[in-house]
Amino acid sequence: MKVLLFARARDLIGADRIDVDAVATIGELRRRLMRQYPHVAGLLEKSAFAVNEEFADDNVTILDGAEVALLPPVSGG
Amino acid sequence: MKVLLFARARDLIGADRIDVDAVATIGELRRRLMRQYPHVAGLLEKSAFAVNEEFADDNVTILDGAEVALLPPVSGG
Amino acid sequence: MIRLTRDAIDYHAMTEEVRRRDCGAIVLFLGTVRDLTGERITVALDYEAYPAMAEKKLAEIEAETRTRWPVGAIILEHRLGHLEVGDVSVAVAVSCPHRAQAFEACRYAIDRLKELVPIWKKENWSDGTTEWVHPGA
Amino acid sequence: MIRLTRDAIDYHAMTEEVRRRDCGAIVLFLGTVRDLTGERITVALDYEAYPAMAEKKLAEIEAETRTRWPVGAIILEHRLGHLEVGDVSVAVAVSCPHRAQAFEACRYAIDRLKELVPIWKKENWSDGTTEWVHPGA
Repeated sequence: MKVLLFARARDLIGADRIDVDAVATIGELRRRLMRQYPHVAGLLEKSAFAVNEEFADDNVTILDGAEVALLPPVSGG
Repeated sequence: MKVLLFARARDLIGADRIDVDAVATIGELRRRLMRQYPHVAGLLEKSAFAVNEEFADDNVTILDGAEVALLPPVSGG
Repeated sequence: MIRLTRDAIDYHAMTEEVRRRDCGAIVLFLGTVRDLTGERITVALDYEAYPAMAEKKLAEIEAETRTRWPVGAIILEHRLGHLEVGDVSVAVAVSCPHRAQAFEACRYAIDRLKELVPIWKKENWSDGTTEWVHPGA
Repeated sequence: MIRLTRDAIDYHAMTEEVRRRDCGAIVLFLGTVRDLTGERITVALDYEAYPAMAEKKLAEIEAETRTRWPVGAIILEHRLGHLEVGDVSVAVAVSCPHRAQAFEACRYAIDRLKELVPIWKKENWSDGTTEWVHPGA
Protein backbone atom coordinates (compact mmCIF):
# COMPACT_ATOMS: atom_id res chain seq x y z
CA MET A 1 0.00 0.00 0.00
CA LYS A 2 1.04 3.59 -0.65
CA VAL A 3 1.25 6.35 1.97
CA LEU A 4 1.31 10.03 0.97
CA LEU A 5 3.79 12.21 2.88
CA PHE A 6 3.78 15.97 3.49
CA ALA A 7 5.89 18.76 4.98
CA ARG A 8 8.54 17.73 7.52
CA ALA A 9 7.62 14.04 7.28
CA ARG A 10 8.26 14.11 3.54
CA ASP A 11 11.57 15.94 4.00
CA LEU A 12 12.78 13.56 6.74
CA ILE A 13 11.79 10.42 4.82
CA GLY A 14 12.89 11.87 1.50
CA ALA A 15 9.89 10.94 -0.66
CA ASP A 16 6.38 12.28 -1.20
CA ARG A 17 4.92 8.76 -1.19
CA ILE A 18 6.24 5.44 0.13
CA ASP A 19 5.24 1.81 -0.31
CA VAL A 20 4.65 -0.18 2.87
CA ASP A 21 3.48 -3.75 3.32
CA ALA A 22 -0.28 -3.89 3.85
CA VAL A 23 -1.41 -3.44 7.46
CA ALA A 24 -4.87 -3.81 9.00
CA THR A 25 -5.25 -0.53 10.89
CA ILE A 26 -3.88 3.00 11.16
CA GLY A 27 -2.40 2.10 14.56
CA GLU A 28 -0.44 -0.74 12.98
CA LEU A 29 0.72 1.57 10.19
CA ARG A 30 1.89 4.19 12.70
CA ARG A 31 3.92 1.58 14.64
CA ARG A 32 5.35 0.10 11.44
CA LEU A 33 6.50 3.54 10.24
CA MET A 34 8.00 4.34 13.65
CA ARG A 35 10.13 1.16 13.46
CA GLN A 36 11.05 1.74 9.82
CA TYR A 37 11.91 5.46 10.27
CA PRO A 38 13.09 5.86 13.85
CA HIS A 39 14.37 9.42 13.15
CA VAL A 40 10.74 10.40 12.37
CA ALA A 41 9.24 8.65 15.43
CA GLY A 42 8.63 11.85 17.39
CA LEU A 43 6.76 13.49 14.53
CA LEU A 44 4.83 10.28 13.77
CA GLU A 45 3.58 10.16 17.32
CA LYS A 46 2.09 13.67 17.01
CA SER A 47 0.78 13.23 13.45
CA ALA A 48 -2.70 12.45 12.20
CA PHE A 49 -3.54 10.07 9.38
CA ALA A 50 -6.18 10.27 6.70
CA VAL A 51 -7.89 7.47 4.83
CA ASN A 52 -9.64 8.53 1.64
CA GLU A 53 -9.25 12.20 2.63
CA GLU A 54 -10.90 11.77 6.02
CA PHE A 55 -9.14 11.91 9.41
CA ALA A 56 -8.66 8.35 10.68
CA ASP A 57 -7.65 7.43 14.21
CA ASP A 58 -5.57 4.43 15.22
CA ASN A 59 -8.42 1.91 15.25
CA VAL A 60 -9.59 2.67 11.70
CA THR A 61 -9.29 -0.29 9.33
CA ILE A 62 -7.45 0.29 6.06
CA LEU A 63 -9.33 -1.32 3.19
CA ASP A 64 -7.68 -2.43 -0.03
CA GLY A 65 -7.05 0.44 -2.43
CA ALA A 66 -7.64 3.16 0.16
CA GLU A 67 -5.68 6.42 -0.18
CA VAL A 68 -3.66 6.76 3.01
CA ALA A 69 -1.87 9.97 4.04
CA LEU A 70 0.37 10.91 6.96
CA LEU A 71 -0.56 14.40 8.19
CA PRO A 72 1.88 16.18 10.52
CA PRO A 73 0.20 18.85 12.70
CA VAL A 74 -1.26 21.42 10.32
CA SER A 75 -0.17 25.06 10.17
CA GLY A 76 -2.27 26.68 7.47
CA GLY A 77 -3.81 30.09 7.76
CA MET B 1 -28.85 79.81 25.52
CA LYS B 2 -29.01 77.81 22.29
CA VAL B 3 -29.78 74.10 22.07
CA LEU B 4 -28.89 72.09 18.95
CA LEU B 5 -31.54 69.61 17.77
CA PHE B 6 -31.20 66.47 15.66
CA ALA B 7 -33.25 63.78 13.95
CA ARG B 8 -36.81 63.25 15.23
CA ALA B 9 -36.45 65.96 17.88
CA ARG B 10 -35.58 68.49 15.19
CA ASP B 11 -38.47 67.37 13.00
CA LEU B 12 -41.00 67.50 15.88
CA ILE B 13 -39.84 70.89 17.12
CA GLY B 14 -39.32 72.22 13.62
CA ALA B 15 -35.91 73.86 14.00
CA ASP B 16 -32.31 72.70 14.13
CA ARG B 17 -31.53 75.02 17.03
CA ILE B 18 -33.74 76.75 19.56
CA ASP B 19 -33.24 79.54 22.08
CA VAL B 20 -34.24 78.80 25.67
CA ASP B 21 -33.90 80.89 28.80
CA ALA B 22 -30.70 80.06 30.67
CA VAL B 23 -31.02 77.15 33.12
CA ALA B 24 -28.52 75.86 35.66
CA THR B 25 -28.39 72.16 34.85
CA ILE B 26 -29.20 69.63 32.15
CA GLY B 27 -32.00 68.25 34.33
CA GLU B 28 -33.61 71.68 34.47
CA LEU B 29 -33.23 72.04 30.70
CA ARG B 30 -34.86 68.66 30.13
CA ARG B 31 -37.86 69.59 32.34
CA ARG B 32 -38.15 73.01 30.72
CA LEU B 33 -38.20 71.50 27.21
CA MET B 34 -40.77 68.89 28.27
CA ARG B 35 -43.09 71.66 29.45
CA GLN B 36 -42.44 73.79 26.38
CA TYR B 37 -42.81 70.94 23.85
CA PRO B 38 -45.22 68.45 25.42
CA HIS B 39 -45.56 66.51 22.12
CA VAL B 40 -41.81 65.74 22.37
CA ALA B 41 -41.89 64.76 26.06
CA GLY B 42 -41.62 60.99 25.42
CA LEU B 43 -38.55 61.42 23.23
CA LEU B 44 -37.00 63.98 25.62
CA GLU B 45 -37.28 61.49 28.46
CA LYS B 46 -35.24 58.91 26.49
CA SER B 47 -32.74 61.37 25.02
CA ALA B 48 -29.21 62.23 26.08
CA PHE B 49 -27.73 65.71 26.19
CA ALA B 50 -24.26 66.92 25.36
CA VAL B 51 -22.41 69.93 26.71
CA ASN B 52 -19.43 70.99 24.62
CA GLU B 53 -19.58 67.73 22.65
CA GLU B 54 -19.49 65.53 25.75
CA PHE B 55 -22.37 63.45 27.15
CA ALA B 56 -23.85 65.26 30.14
CA ASP B 57 -26.27 63.75 32.62
CA ASP B 58 -29.02 65.61 34.45
CA ASN B 59 -26.83 66.98 37.26
CA VAL B 60 -24.26 68.60 34.93
CA THR B 61 -24.08 72.37 35.26
CA ILE B 62 -24.39 74.41 32.06
CA LEU B 63 -21.84 77.21 32.04
CA ASP B 64 -22.24 80.40 30.05
CA GLY B 65 -21.43 80.00 26.38
CA ALA B 66 -21.50 76.21 26.47
CA GLU B 67 -22.62 74.35 23.32
CA VAL B 68 -25.66 72.31 24.34
CA ALA B 69 -27.19 69.58 22.19
CA LEU B 70 -30.21 67.32 22.57
CA LEU B 71 -29.32 63.79 21.39
CA PRO B 72 -32.16 61.34 20.77
CA PRO B 73 -31.07 57.68 21.02
CA VAL B 74 -28.41 57.14 18.36
CA SER B 75 -28.79 54.75 15.42
CA GLY B 76 -25.58 55.02 13.42
CA GLY B 77 -23.76 52.05 11.93
CA MET C 1 -7.81 57.30 11.78
CA ILE C 2 -11.45 58.32 11.68
CA ARG C 3 -13.53 59.87 8.94
CA LEU C 4 -17.05 61.13 8.32
CA THR C 5 -17.85 61.34 4.63
CA ARG C 6 -20.74 62.08 2.28
CA ASP C 7 -19.08 60.04 -0.50
CA ALA C 8 -19.01 56.29 -1.00
CA ILE C 9 -16.65 54.64 1.51
CA ASP C 10 -13.56 53.27 -0.23
CA TYR C 11 -13.24 50.15 1.91
CA HIS C 12 -10.77 48.55 -0.50
CA ALA C 13 -8.39 51.44 0.10
CA MET C 14 -9.03 51.17 3.87
CA THR C 15 -8.04 47.49 3.79
CA GLU C 16 -4.78 48.39 2.06
CA GLU C 17 -4.16 51.28 4.46
CA VAL C 18 -4.15 49.04 7.55
CA ARG C 19 -1.69 46.44 6.20
CA ARG C 20 1.47 46.27 8.33
CA ARG C 21 4.52 43.98 8.14
CA ASP C 22 4.26 43.24 11.87
CA CYS C 23 0.53 42.44 11.76
CA GLY C 24 -0.56 38.98 10.67
CA ALA C 25 -4.28 39.66 10.82
CA ILE C 26 -6.66 42.19 9.28
CA VAL C 27 -10.38 42.32 10.01
CA LEU C 28 -12.68 44.53 7.97
CA PHE C 29 -16.29 45.13 8.99
CA LEU C 30 -18.80 46.64 6.58
CA GLY C 31 -22.30 47.72 7.54
CA THR C 32 -24.58 47.85 4.52
CA VAL C 33 -28.16 49.06 4.01
CA ARG C 34 -30.44 46.02 4.25
CA ASP C 35 -33.65 45.71 2.26
CA LEU C 36 -35.73 44.37 5.16
CA THR C 37 -36.17 45.41 8.80
CA GLY C 38 -38.54 42.91 10.35
CA GLU C 39 -41.44 42.80 7.90
CA ARG C 40 -40.93 46.27 6.47
CA ILE C 41 -39.16 47.05 3.21
CA THR C 42 -36.46 49.72 3.23
CA VAL C 43 -35.76 51.55 0.00
CA ALA C 44 -33.19 54.01 1.37
CA LEU C 45 -31.71 55.47 4.55
CA ASP C 46 -30.69 59.02 5.39
CA TYR C 47 -27.89 59.42 7.91
CA GLU C 48 -27.21 62.60 9.82
CA ALA C 49 -24.64 63.40 12.49
CA TYR C 50 -23.74 65.97 15.09
CA PRO C 51 -20.47 66.17 13.17
CA ALA C 52 -18.02 67.71 15.65
CA MET C 53 -19.12 65.40 18.48
CA ALA C 54 -19.29 62.37 16.18
CA GLU C 55 -15.67 62.93 15.15
CA LYS C 56 -14.65 63.39 18.77
CA LYS C 57 -16.37 60.15 19.82
CA LEU C 58 -14.91 58.22 16.89
CA ALA C 59 -11.44 59.43 17.88
CA GLU C 60 -12.09 58.32 21.47
CA ILE C 61 -13.17 54.89 20.26
CA GLU C 62 -9.99 54.60 18.21
CA ALA C 63 -7.93 55.53 21.28
CA GLU C 64 -9.82 53.11 23.57
CA THR C 65 -9.39 50.29 21.07
CA ARG C 66 -5.65 50.97 20.81
CA THR C 67 -5.40 50.86 24.61
CA ARG C 68 -7.03 47.44 24.83
CA TRP C 69 -5.40 45.63 21.88
CA PRO C 70 -2.02 45.88 20.13
CA VAL C 71 -3.47 47.60 17.10
CA GLY C 72 -1.14 48.21 14.17
CA ALA C 73 -3.62 50.44 12.33
CA ILE C 74 -7.32 51.17 12.63
CA ILE C 75 -9.70 53.18 10.47
CA LEU C 76 -13.30 53.98 11.38
CA GLU C 77 -15.34 55.61 8.66
CA HIS C 78 -19.05 56.50 8.60
CA ARG C 79 -21.00 57.77 5.65
CA LEU C 80 -23.69 60.47 5.96
CA GLY C 81 -26.49 61.54 3.64
CA HIS C 82 -28.77 59.49 1.41
CA LEU C 83 -27.91 55.78 0.99
CA GLU C 84 -29.65 53.18 -1.16
CA VAL C 85 -30.11 49.49 -0.33
CA GLY C 86 -26.74 47.72 -0.61
CA ASP C 87 -24.66 50.84 0.04
CA VAL C 88 -21.97 50.68 2.73
CA SER C 89 -22.86 53.00 5.63
CA VAL C 90 -19.95 52.22 7.95
CA ALA C 91 -16.60 50.48 7.73
CA VAL C 92 -14.02 49.52 10.36
CA ALA C 93 -10.63 48.10 9.36
CA VAL C 94 -8.13 46.87 11.96
CA SER C 95 -4.74 45.16 11.81
CA CYS C 96 -3.13 43.38 14.75
CA PRO C 97 -0.29 40.88 15.17
CA HIS C 98 -2.73 37.99 15.78
CA ARG C 99 -6.24 37.16 14.63
CA ALA C 100 -8.04 36.98 17.98
CA GLN C 101 -6.90 40.54 18.69
CA ALA C 102 -7.99 41.81 15.28
CA PHE C 103 -11.47 40.24 15.58
CA GLU C 104 -11.98 41.55 19.11
CA ALA C 105 -10.68 45.04 18.36
CA CYS C 106 -12.84 45.41 15.24
CA ARG C 107 -15.93 44.10 17.02
CA TYR C 108 -15.34 46.40 19.98
CA ALA C 109 -14.91 49.45 17.74
CA ILE C 110 -18.14 48.90 15.79
CA ASP C 111 -20.11 48.02 18.94
CA ARG C 112 -18.96 51.22 20.63
CA LEU C 113 -19.64 53.24 17.49
CA LYS C 114 -23.24 52.07 17.43
CA GLU C 115 -23.64 52.80 21.12
CA LEU C 116 -21.91 56.18 21.44
CA VAL C 117 -21.51 58.14 18.24
CA PRO C 118 -24.18 60.82 17.62
CA ILE C 119 -25.36 59.64 14.22
CA TRP C 120 -28.99 58.92 13.34
CA LYS C 121 -30.65 57.13 10.48
CA LYS C 122 -34.03 57.80 8.93
CA GLU C 123 -35.80 54.85 7.29
CA ASN C 124 -37.40 55.44 3.91
CA TRP C 125 -40.03 52.68 3.77
CA SER C 126 -41.43 51.30 0.54
CA ASP C 127 -44.87 52.79 1.33
CA GLY C 128 -43.40 56.29 0.99
CA THR C 129 -43.27 57.09 4.71
CA THR C 130 -40.11 57.95 6.60
CA GLU C 131 -39.16 57.39 10.24
CA TRP C 132 -36.17 58.35 12.39
CA VAL C 133 -34.72 55.34 14.19
CA HIS C 134 -34.31 55.98 17.92
CA PRO C 135 -33.82 52.63 19.70
CA GLY C 136 -35.84 52.46 22.91
CA ALA C 137 -37.71 55.72 22.27
CA MET D 1 -17.43 28.90 -1.98
CA ILE D 2 -13.93 27.63 -1.31
CA ARG D 3 -10.73 28.00 -3.28
CA LEU D 4 -7.08 26.95 -3.15
CA THR D 5 -4.90 29.11 -5.34
CA ARG D 6 -1.26 29.68 -6.22
CA ASP D 7 -2.00 33.26 -7.29
CA ALA D 8 -2.48 36.35 -5.16
CA ILE D 9 -5.85 36.27 -3.37
CA ASP D 10 -8.20 38.90 -4.76
CA TYR D 11 -9.81 39.81 -1.45
CA HIS D 12 -11.36 42.98 -2.90
CA ALA D 13 -13.30 40.82 -5.35
CA MET D 14 -14.22 38.44 -2.50
CA THR D 15 -15.67 41.33 -0.51
CA GLU D 16 -17.83 42.32 -3.47
CA GLU D 17 -18.87 38.71 -4.10
CA VAL D 18 -20.42 38.31 -0.63
CA ARG D 19 -22.54 41.49 -0.73
CA ARG D 20 -26.25 40.71 -0.49
CA ARG D 21 -29.31 42.99 -0.26
CA ASP D 22 -30.65 41.03 2.71
CA CYS D 23 -27.33 41.08 4.63
CA GLY D 24 -26.47 44.19 6.64
CA ALA D 25 -23.03 42.98 7.74
CA ILE D 26 -19.88 41.79 6.00
CA VAL D 27 -16.76 40.63 7.82
CA LEU D 28 -13.54 40.01 5.93
CA PHE D 29 -10.56 38.33 7.60
CA LEU D 30 -7.10 38.43 6.02
CA GLY D 31 -4.14 36.45 7.28
CA THR D 32 -0.87 37.99 6.15
CA VAL D 33 2.77 36.90 6.41
CA ARG D 34 4.27 38.59 9.46
CA ASP D 35 7.91 39.65 9.63
CA LEU D 36 8.48 38.38 13.19
CA THR D 37 7.63 35.14 14.99
CA GLY D 38 8.77 35.56 18.57
CA GLU D 39 12.35 36.82 18.21
CA ARG D 40 12.99 35.32 14.78
CA ILE D 41 12.76 37.19 11.49
CA THR D 42 10.71 35.65 8.70
CA VAL D 43 11.63 36.56 5.12
CA ALA D 44 9.15 34.25 3.39
CA LEU D 45 6.81 31.30 3.87
CA ASP D 46 6.10 28.31 1.66
CA TYR D 47 2.63 26.79 1.95
CA GLU D 48 1.80 23.31 0.77
CA ALA D 49 -1.44 21.33 0.96
CA TYR D 50 -2.84 17.88 0.56
CA PRO D 51 -5.05 19.50 -2.06
CA ALA D 52 -8.00 17.11 -2.44
CA MET D 53 -8.45 16.74 1.31
CA ALA D 54 -7.89 20.47 1.93
CA GLU D 55 -10.69 21.31 -0.51
CA LYS D 56 -12.95 18.72 1.09
CA LYS D 57 -12.31 20.12 4.59
CA LEU D 58 -12.81 23.71 3.43
CA ALA D 59 -16.16 22.71 1.92
CA GLU D 60 -17.12 21.04 5.20
CA ILE D 61 -16.21 24.19 7.14
CA GLU D 62 -18.35 26.26 4.77
CA ALA D 63 -21.27 23.86 5.32
CA GLU D 64 -20.81 23.82 9.12
CA THR D 65 -20.69 27.62 9.21
CA ARG D 66 -23.87 27.87 7.16
CA THR D 67 -25.60 25.48 9.56
CA ARG D 68 -24.73 27.58 12.58
CA TRP D 69 -25.35 31.10 11.29
CA PRO D 70 -27.73 32.63 8.71
CA VAL D 71 -24.95 33.14 6.17
CA GLY D 72 -25.84 35.00 2.98
CA ALA D 73 -22.53 34.21 1.29
CA ILE D 74 -19.17 32.89 2.44
CA ILE D 75 -15.86 32.48 0.65
CA LEU D 76 -12.80 30.73 2.10
CA GLU D 77 -9.65 31.02 0.06
CA HIS D 78 -6.11 29.84 0.89
CA ARG D 79 -3.00 30.56 -1.10
CA LEU D 80 -0.26 27.96 -1.65
CA GLY D 81 3.37 28.27 -2.75
CA HIS D 82 5.98 30.91 -1.95
CA LEU D 83 4.76 34.03 -0.08
CA GLU D 84 6.76 37.09 0.92
CA VAL D 85 6.28 39.16 4.08
CA GLY D 86 3.06 41.16 3.77
CA ASP D 87 1.40 38.78 1.30
CA VAL D 88 -2.10 37.52 2.10
CA SER D 89 -2.06 33.76 2.77
CA VAL D 90 -5.71 33.24 3.65
CA ALA D 91 -8.95 35.19 3.37
CA VAL D 92 -12.46 34.56 4.68
CA ALA D 93 -15.37 36.78 3.66
CA VAL D 94 -18.84 36.36 5.17
CA SER D 95 -22.13 38.24 4.90
CA CYS D 96 -25.03 37.84 7.34
CA PRO D 97 -28.16 39.83 8.16
CA HIS D 98 -26.62 41.17 11.41
CA ARG D 99 -23.13 41.99 12.60
CA ALA D 100 -22.80 39.62 15.55
CA GLN D 101 -23.56 36.73 13.21
CA ALA D 102 -21.04 37.88 10.60
CA PHE D 103 -18.25 38.29 13.18
CA GLU D 104 -18.95 34.90 14.78
CA ALA D 105 -19.28 33.05 11.48
CA CYS D 106 -16.06 34.51 10.07
CA ARG D 107 -14.15 33.79 13.28
CA TYR D 108 -15.48 30.25 13.42
CA ALA D 109 -14.51 29.56 9.80
CA ILE D 110 -10.90 30.76 10.17
CA ASP D 111 -10.49 29.00 13.53
CA ARG D 112 -11.70 25.70 12.04
CA LEU D 113 -9.54 26.21 8.97
CA LYS D 114 -6.41 26.55 11.11
CA GLU D 115 -7.38 23.50 13.13
CA LEU D 116 -8.53 21.09 10.42
CA VAL D 117 -7.34 21.85 6.92
CA PRO D 118 -4.26 19.88 5.79
CA ILE D 119 -2.06 22.82 4.85
CA TRP D 120 1.46 23.37 6.17
CA LYS D 121 3.79 26.33 6.17
CA LYS D 122 7.58 26.34 6.02
CA GLU D 123 9.34 29.30 7.62
CA ASN D 124 12.22 30.86 5.68
CA TRP D 125 14.23 32.56 8.44
CA SER D 126 16.52 35.50 7.85
CA ASP D 127 19.58 33.35 8.69
CA GLY D 128 18.92 31.26 5.58
CA THR D 129 17.50 28.22 7.38
CA THR D 130 14.03 26.82 6.78
CA GLU D 131 11.66 24.97 9.12
CA TRP D 132 8.26 23.32 8.71
CA VAL D 133 5.79 24.55 11.29
CA HIS D 134 4.07 21.67 13.12
CA PRO D 135 2.42 23.00 16.29
CA GLY D 136 2.99 20.69 19.24
CA ALA D 137 5.45 18.45 17.39
